[in-house]
Amino acid sequence: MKKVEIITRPFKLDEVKESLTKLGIKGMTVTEVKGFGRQRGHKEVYRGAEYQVDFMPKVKIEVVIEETLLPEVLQAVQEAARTGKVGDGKIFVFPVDDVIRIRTGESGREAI
Amino acid sequence: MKKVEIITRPFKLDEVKESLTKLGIKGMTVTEVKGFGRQRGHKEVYRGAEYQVDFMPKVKIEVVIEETLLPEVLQAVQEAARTGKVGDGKIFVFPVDDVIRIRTGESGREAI
Amino acid sequence: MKKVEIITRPFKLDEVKESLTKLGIKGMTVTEVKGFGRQRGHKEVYRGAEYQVDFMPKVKIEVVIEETLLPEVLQAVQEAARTGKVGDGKIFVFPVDDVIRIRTGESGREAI
Amino acid sequence: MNGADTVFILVSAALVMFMTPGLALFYGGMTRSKNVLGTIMQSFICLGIITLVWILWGYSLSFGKDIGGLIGGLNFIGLKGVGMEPSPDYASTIPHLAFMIFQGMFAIITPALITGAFAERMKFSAFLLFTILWTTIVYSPLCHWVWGGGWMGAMGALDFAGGAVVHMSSGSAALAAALVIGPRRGFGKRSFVPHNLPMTLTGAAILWFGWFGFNAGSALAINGLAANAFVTTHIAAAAAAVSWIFIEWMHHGKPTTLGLASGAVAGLVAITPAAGFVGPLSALVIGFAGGIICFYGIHLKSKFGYDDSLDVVGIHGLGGVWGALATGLFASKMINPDGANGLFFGNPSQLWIQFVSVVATCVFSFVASFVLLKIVDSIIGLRVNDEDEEQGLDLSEHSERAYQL
Amino acid sequence: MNGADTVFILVSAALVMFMTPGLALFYGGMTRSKNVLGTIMQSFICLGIITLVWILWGYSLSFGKDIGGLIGGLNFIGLKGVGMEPSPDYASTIPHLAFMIFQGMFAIITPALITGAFAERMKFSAFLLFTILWTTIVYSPLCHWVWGGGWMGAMGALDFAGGAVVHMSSGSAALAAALVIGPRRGFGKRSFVPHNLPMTLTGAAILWFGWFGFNAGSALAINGLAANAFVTTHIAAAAAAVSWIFIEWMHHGKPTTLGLASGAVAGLVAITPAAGFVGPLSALVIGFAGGIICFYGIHLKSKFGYDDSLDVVGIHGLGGVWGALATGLFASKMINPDGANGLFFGNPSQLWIQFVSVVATCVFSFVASFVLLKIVDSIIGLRVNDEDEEQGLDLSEHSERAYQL
Amino acid sequence: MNGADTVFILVSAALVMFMTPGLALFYGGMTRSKNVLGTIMQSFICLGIITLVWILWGYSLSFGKDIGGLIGGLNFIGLKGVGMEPSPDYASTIPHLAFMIFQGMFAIITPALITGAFAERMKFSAFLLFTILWTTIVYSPLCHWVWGGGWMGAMGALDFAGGAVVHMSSGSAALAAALVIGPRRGFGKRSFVPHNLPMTLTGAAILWFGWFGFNAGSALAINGLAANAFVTTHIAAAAAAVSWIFIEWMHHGKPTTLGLASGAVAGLVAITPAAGFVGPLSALVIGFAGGIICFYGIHLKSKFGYDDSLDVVGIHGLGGVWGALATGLFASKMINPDGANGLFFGNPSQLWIQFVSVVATCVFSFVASFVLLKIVDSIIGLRVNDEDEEQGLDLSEHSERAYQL
Ligand SMILES: Nc1ncnc2c1ncn2[C@@H]1O[C@H](COP(=O)(O)OP(=O)(O)O)[C@@H](O)[C@H]1O
Ligand SMILES: Nc1ncnc2c1ncn2[C@@H]1O[C@H](COP(=O)(O)OP(=O)(O)O)[C@@H](O)[C@H]1O
Ligand SMILES: Nc1ncnc2c1ncn2[C@@H]1O[C@H](COP(=O)(O)OP(=O)(O)O)[C@@H](O)[C@H]1O
Repeated sequence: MKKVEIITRPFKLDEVKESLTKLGIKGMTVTEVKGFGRQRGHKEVYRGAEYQVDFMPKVKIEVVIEETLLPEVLQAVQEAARTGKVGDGKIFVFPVDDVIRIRTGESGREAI
Repeated sequence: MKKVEIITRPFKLDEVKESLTKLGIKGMTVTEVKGFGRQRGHKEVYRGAEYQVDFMPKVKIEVVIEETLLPEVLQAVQEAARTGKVGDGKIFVFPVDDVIRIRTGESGREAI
Repeated sequence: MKKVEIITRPFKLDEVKESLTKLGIKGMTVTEVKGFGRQRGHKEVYRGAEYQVDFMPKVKIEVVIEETLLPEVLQAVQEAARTGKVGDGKIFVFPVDDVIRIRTGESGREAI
Repeated sequence: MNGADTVFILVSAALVMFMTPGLALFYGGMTRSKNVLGTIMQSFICLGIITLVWILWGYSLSFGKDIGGLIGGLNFIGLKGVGMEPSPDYASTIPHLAFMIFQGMFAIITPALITGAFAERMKFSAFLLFTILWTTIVYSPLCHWVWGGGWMGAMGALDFAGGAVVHMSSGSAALAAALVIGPRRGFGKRSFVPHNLPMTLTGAAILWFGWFGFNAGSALAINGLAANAFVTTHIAAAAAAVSWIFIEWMHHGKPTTLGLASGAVAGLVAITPAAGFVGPLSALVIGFAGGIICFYGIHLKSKFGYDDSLDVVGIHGLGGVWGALATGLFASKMINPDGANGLFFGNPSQLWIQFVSVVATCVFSFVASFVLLKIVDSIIGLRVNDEDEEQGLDLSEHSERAYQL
Repeated sequence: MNGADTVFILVSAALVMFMTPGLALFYGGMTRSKNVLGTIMQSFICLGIITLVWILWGYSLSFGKDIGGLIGGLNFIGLKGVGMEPSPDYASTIPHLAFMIFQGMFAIITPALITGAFAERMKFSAFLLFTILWTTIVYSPLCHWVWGGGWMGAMGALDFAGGAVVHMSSGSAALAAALVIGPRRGFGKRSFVPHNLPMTLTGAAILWFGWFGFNAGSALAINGLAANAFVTTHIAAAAAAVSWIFIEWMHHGKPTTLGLASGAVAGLVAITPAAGFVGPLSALVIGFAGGIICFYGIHLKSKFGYDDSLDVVGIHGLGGVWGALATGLFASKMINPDGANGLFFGNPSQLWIQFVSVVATCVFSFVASFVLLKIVDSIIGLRVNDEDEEQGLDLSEHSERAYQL
Repeated sequence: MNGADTVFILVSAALVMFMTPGLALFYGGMTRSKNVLGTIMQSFICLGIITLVWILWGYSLSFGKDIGGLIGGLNFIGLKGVGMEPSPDYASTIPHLAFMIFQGMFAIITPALITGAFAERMKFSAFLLFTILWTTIVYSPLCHWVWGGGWMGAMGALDFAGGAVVHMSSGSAALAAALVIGPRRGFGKRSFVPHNLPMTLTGAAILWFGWFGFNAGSALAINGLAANAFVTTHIAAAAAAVSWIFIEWMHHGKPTTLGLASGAVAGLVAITPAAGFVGPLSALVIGFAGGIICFYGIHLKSKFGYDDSLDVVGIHGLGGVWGALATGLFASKMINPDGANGLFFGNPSQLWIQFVSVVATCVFSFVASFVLLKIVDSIIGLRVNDEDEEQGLDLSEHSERAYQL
């Protein structure tokens, strides 16, 4: 099992979710995060004081999947999230040791 | 060392925290997240426009522990978080390479 | 590749960011979290009812790096984030299987 | 018709109107964020539904031709005969319509006050039904007793701006409601902390501002008495705000902003029946004591175990009782020759009269509210189900979320 | 000069002034959080820029010496001759300055109302230019036609407090704006949900509160008529709030707080032209129907596919039309001898007059606004670019973020 | 006693009362979210504590029998002799109590204005002590000098509604406070950005609304002058809001909503001393210049390195100075025969008088405040410790959190 962590633009959330759902993925977890990267930030001005803000609002989508699904998922997410402009974000893949569904106590694949 | 990541209902946070504390765990980190899963979401209506919202508020509790504690932790968390209804959430277990306590510079087990 | 996850005091965010930037790191992702640890919390009082709050506001900084950079990063982050008082936080290191840059589709090292 | 009096009452009516959304914010800020809209709704809808009740039958039951000192007749039903000319019976220098709408604003805010007791768990439909019934069966008679020519006014009970009619009545109903509906899920176990204190403070500010219309406007004409009521209102609010935060400073080590707001409201409640009968220094004492009494008053709920979520009993109930009795202590004919002297001005019998009015008001409102709630419960059920309560009223009762920041 | 009348108008002017920031909150709460400041800005700046337009030339164009029933002359330019003495022509019991500023508050809020139609996408610079032009070329003439001695008033059209001048004019301009500027990115695909409903409800409360000044103040003197207008205003708001939530309860299974607020505003709009011509029970009907009409009105945009973001057409446009026609139905000389009887009081011709005024107002405002928008678009462009829209107006147009909680 | 005058002053007093919570929101929105309650508290508690100070001794020191032109006597202590009858000396057409409470609202808001200078770091206890002392030792004498029969009024200095008494005094005290208490931790290094601009804008709206009571009410009777003051107030606010955003548009590329709000307040400050002495077009100039002067004024702090957190010096200090001098330029007996002509109306000596009043006020308030702050510092310490400052005043001083969304 793998955890795929997608960091991308907030307004792409729905499209990424759709594309994952189409692959039969039934669960994911989303966090609002702030990203620092190549994408330049913006200026803010308050009473004449200028502030450069480097952090951009991003969403992090975490989804744990069976390893076999990985290529498809990576493919689908990239298609859904890509705009081609700087700031599209990253996909990270992490190893997972185990998964448990709290409700039933199932673990491993069945729990995903 | 392992990282246990618990995604569950917000109002279960205190109980999970208690159950972990009882096992002697001294630290954890909590994030508010939105979860998409088998649990159905809800409808919202604004000026006659209906929106289906699939994301449910959840908390993510991250706790890094020694591997030996793992079975107990999994057991305790399930007991604390389970309601038996869809939406109870998941427990993910991840491998951890290293831990450092910033204050002291200790690393590995002692740093947990 | 490794993921370094730094949990520390919110007002240290800028310093940690600077120290990472100095090492040539071009991206990171930040989440506001609540931490439970050795650091004691605070009391809140509402209409005579006292509540003990154990969770402290923290930030989580996630940064995926090449393994070779690891020692430097750990060093730099500790220097930037340390105050020496309880509550400075932790650094966790996790294995990473893969990284993809959504914009270009690059993967592995080049994608970081 | 007197122009200045009419401006005064219309502006006062507008101010009192503004108090109801002020209350919505005051209460809304104290709930958890999943219930803020449900809570605001319960106050705000009173501006809608009670307005209709009031013009259709409530005003008539309150101020119609007296029937046995108990209730008004149906002669003003649908505002029949309530026009631009002054009424001969009430506020004879302003259009009857102005008097009617000023009184209507009181009828609106009173049931809204009760909502604090059952916040975060009551069905909206049950709330609506209860509120309509309550205004008809509890508020209108009480209002008639005191201001409409009924027995309580005839007995000589002093209630300048609604200590009995508004505050004791809602406080007693709140107690009944807290008992009948039962505590919130997790009461005593989980923590219920205010989700937005700046909202609560904004609400308190609007209440304070509007209360000038409430109390000074109750002079029903612009004159020295109105100025006096304005001043006593302000002083009592100030004194209670100060006494509340000092006493909590003593008890908990810190003064709080919620304490400040709560104290101010407690002082405003306490001075309400007295505002036009007592002088500024008496107001200082009434307010100061009001803050302390209500501070301890809100702890009753933990003693007795009922869940009066936003402390309506402790603040409006106890504050109202204290105000009514204080009027019996501090009232002075030097301030208001049409009033009476209180105990401290040589007339102990006034205190007794006030005491009778307190008991009558509280018992009547408590019992009637209790019965009404039981009836509504048996018809449509008072309470949302557990899952809906957990999810919060905003989503479960109104399909909305308050914030999407 | 009459003191009571003057207090009344100054206080009313203050109340109407307060409505514009109230509107800013009402609208601001409904946008997404990245556009709240931009939205508030567009209302709030009208207090700045339109005040200047008004005193420099707007007041003169509206109330200066009549030129052919179409526009006022330049005799009051820069407030020349507008002083502390009453004007012989308007509101002869109060200082001319008081009349001027009361009217100015109407001129301020009217273009602010339009902003709801193009919320979340219009350039601030283009907005400023459009608003200055609009006040000069649409508002001032219209105001003159109705209240400044122009043809519409002369024809006998009844508009007590601005059904045509304020609501139909802004509603029609809103439709033009929605069409010219086009829908927001993602309209019909992404969800646009209000980011802060307590803010919207606070705004609605301030609007309701301020509307007492708007409508009752339009009596321009304190008298029975003012009291009547006060009462009808309150009743219509209440009735529409109730009818809106009941109808949405039927359609969507739940009553909403946004529905409550929307209904209240719809009722206030509907009663505006009628407030001083109809009695309380007529107001009840006007308000009740107003809530229902506007509820369905806001669905037009999904039918016709224009993006009137915050429903200015549905609420101010349709509500204004209904109010104007309703005045032709329910007006009664028993309420206002200087007015006229409507259809239901035996005078069908009044309905025709009202109908003519509706058509004239809507066509004039729509066409003129359309042309002005096209002109402004060709000069500086109406719309921010895609990236700025995605980022939100707060950052892209004002370099600010609303919340850093 | 005149009814219309009395309504006017009571309503104005209510409006001025509402300004203090308005200020709390205006300031509160500009702080970081961990300090919003502490900031609101410091304004709001003035409604409590200064009310008590005012009725117990402040009013007497301000308006009691004159002692050498410097201070009022103790004859009104505890409001002795302040009753429902008009005072022969002040505002002789309204109840003395009404005059007293109207003035009291000014005494309340003035120390609240100062709190912007030391926001986010002052101990609540020290603040309380300082504020009580300041009202007694700075405000009351100053108020006496100008309005209570003291030397400044006798000299002929014009201050219609408190340019010296309220704004210069608080602005100078703010400078003293910023210097004595020192900058916030991280000043100049970390970014201090407003946590809730809609809150700040709401506060600004309430301030603007309330300022009508502040300035027009200062006519102390309802008449042409009150209407004039109302109008000049509105115009100056509008002009300054516009000039501020245009100048920042020039400098920073964008107009901001915080600029709009700041400009409006700057204009209101600038017109305060002049409102009843100048005409509408002069108000336009005063406001317009006021916006520009204060825009540059707030940059002084970065030049000189003091941390006047919310720009009290830049806005109230400088704005007040400009307003006082502008009164010496634009005052005209054609507007107010009881006033004087300014330089532009042929009387250069008035400008000199105004200049003297500016210097006297600023020096007195600065020096006295400085000394008081040093005394308070030595008794209980002005500042919270570093850890508490880092944690925020809400938790460390009040055991509360503002938001739990
Ligand atoms: N090394 C990294 N570790 C963690 N997060 C990263 C890293 N690099 C980029 N990110 C995240 O990805 C987001 C997008 O990266 P950015 O460099 O701006 O654009 P792009 O992905 O198109 O190259 C960043 O805002 C940040 O949240
Ligand atoms: N594959 C997954 N990856 C990441 N998070 C998941 C995954 N499946 C479920 N979750 C998280 O767990 C929560 C609960 O899952 P759900 O399917 O609704 O109920 P249950 O866990 O009872 O089967 C979801 O809201 C989501 O946050
Ligand atoms: N075992 C753990 N797992 C996850 N997070 C932890 C763990 N221990 C500590 N933390 C995080 O680190 C923060 C600081 O820890 P704490 O014990 O308070 O101080 P210190 O790191 O100085 O010993 C906590 O608030 C928590 O967020």
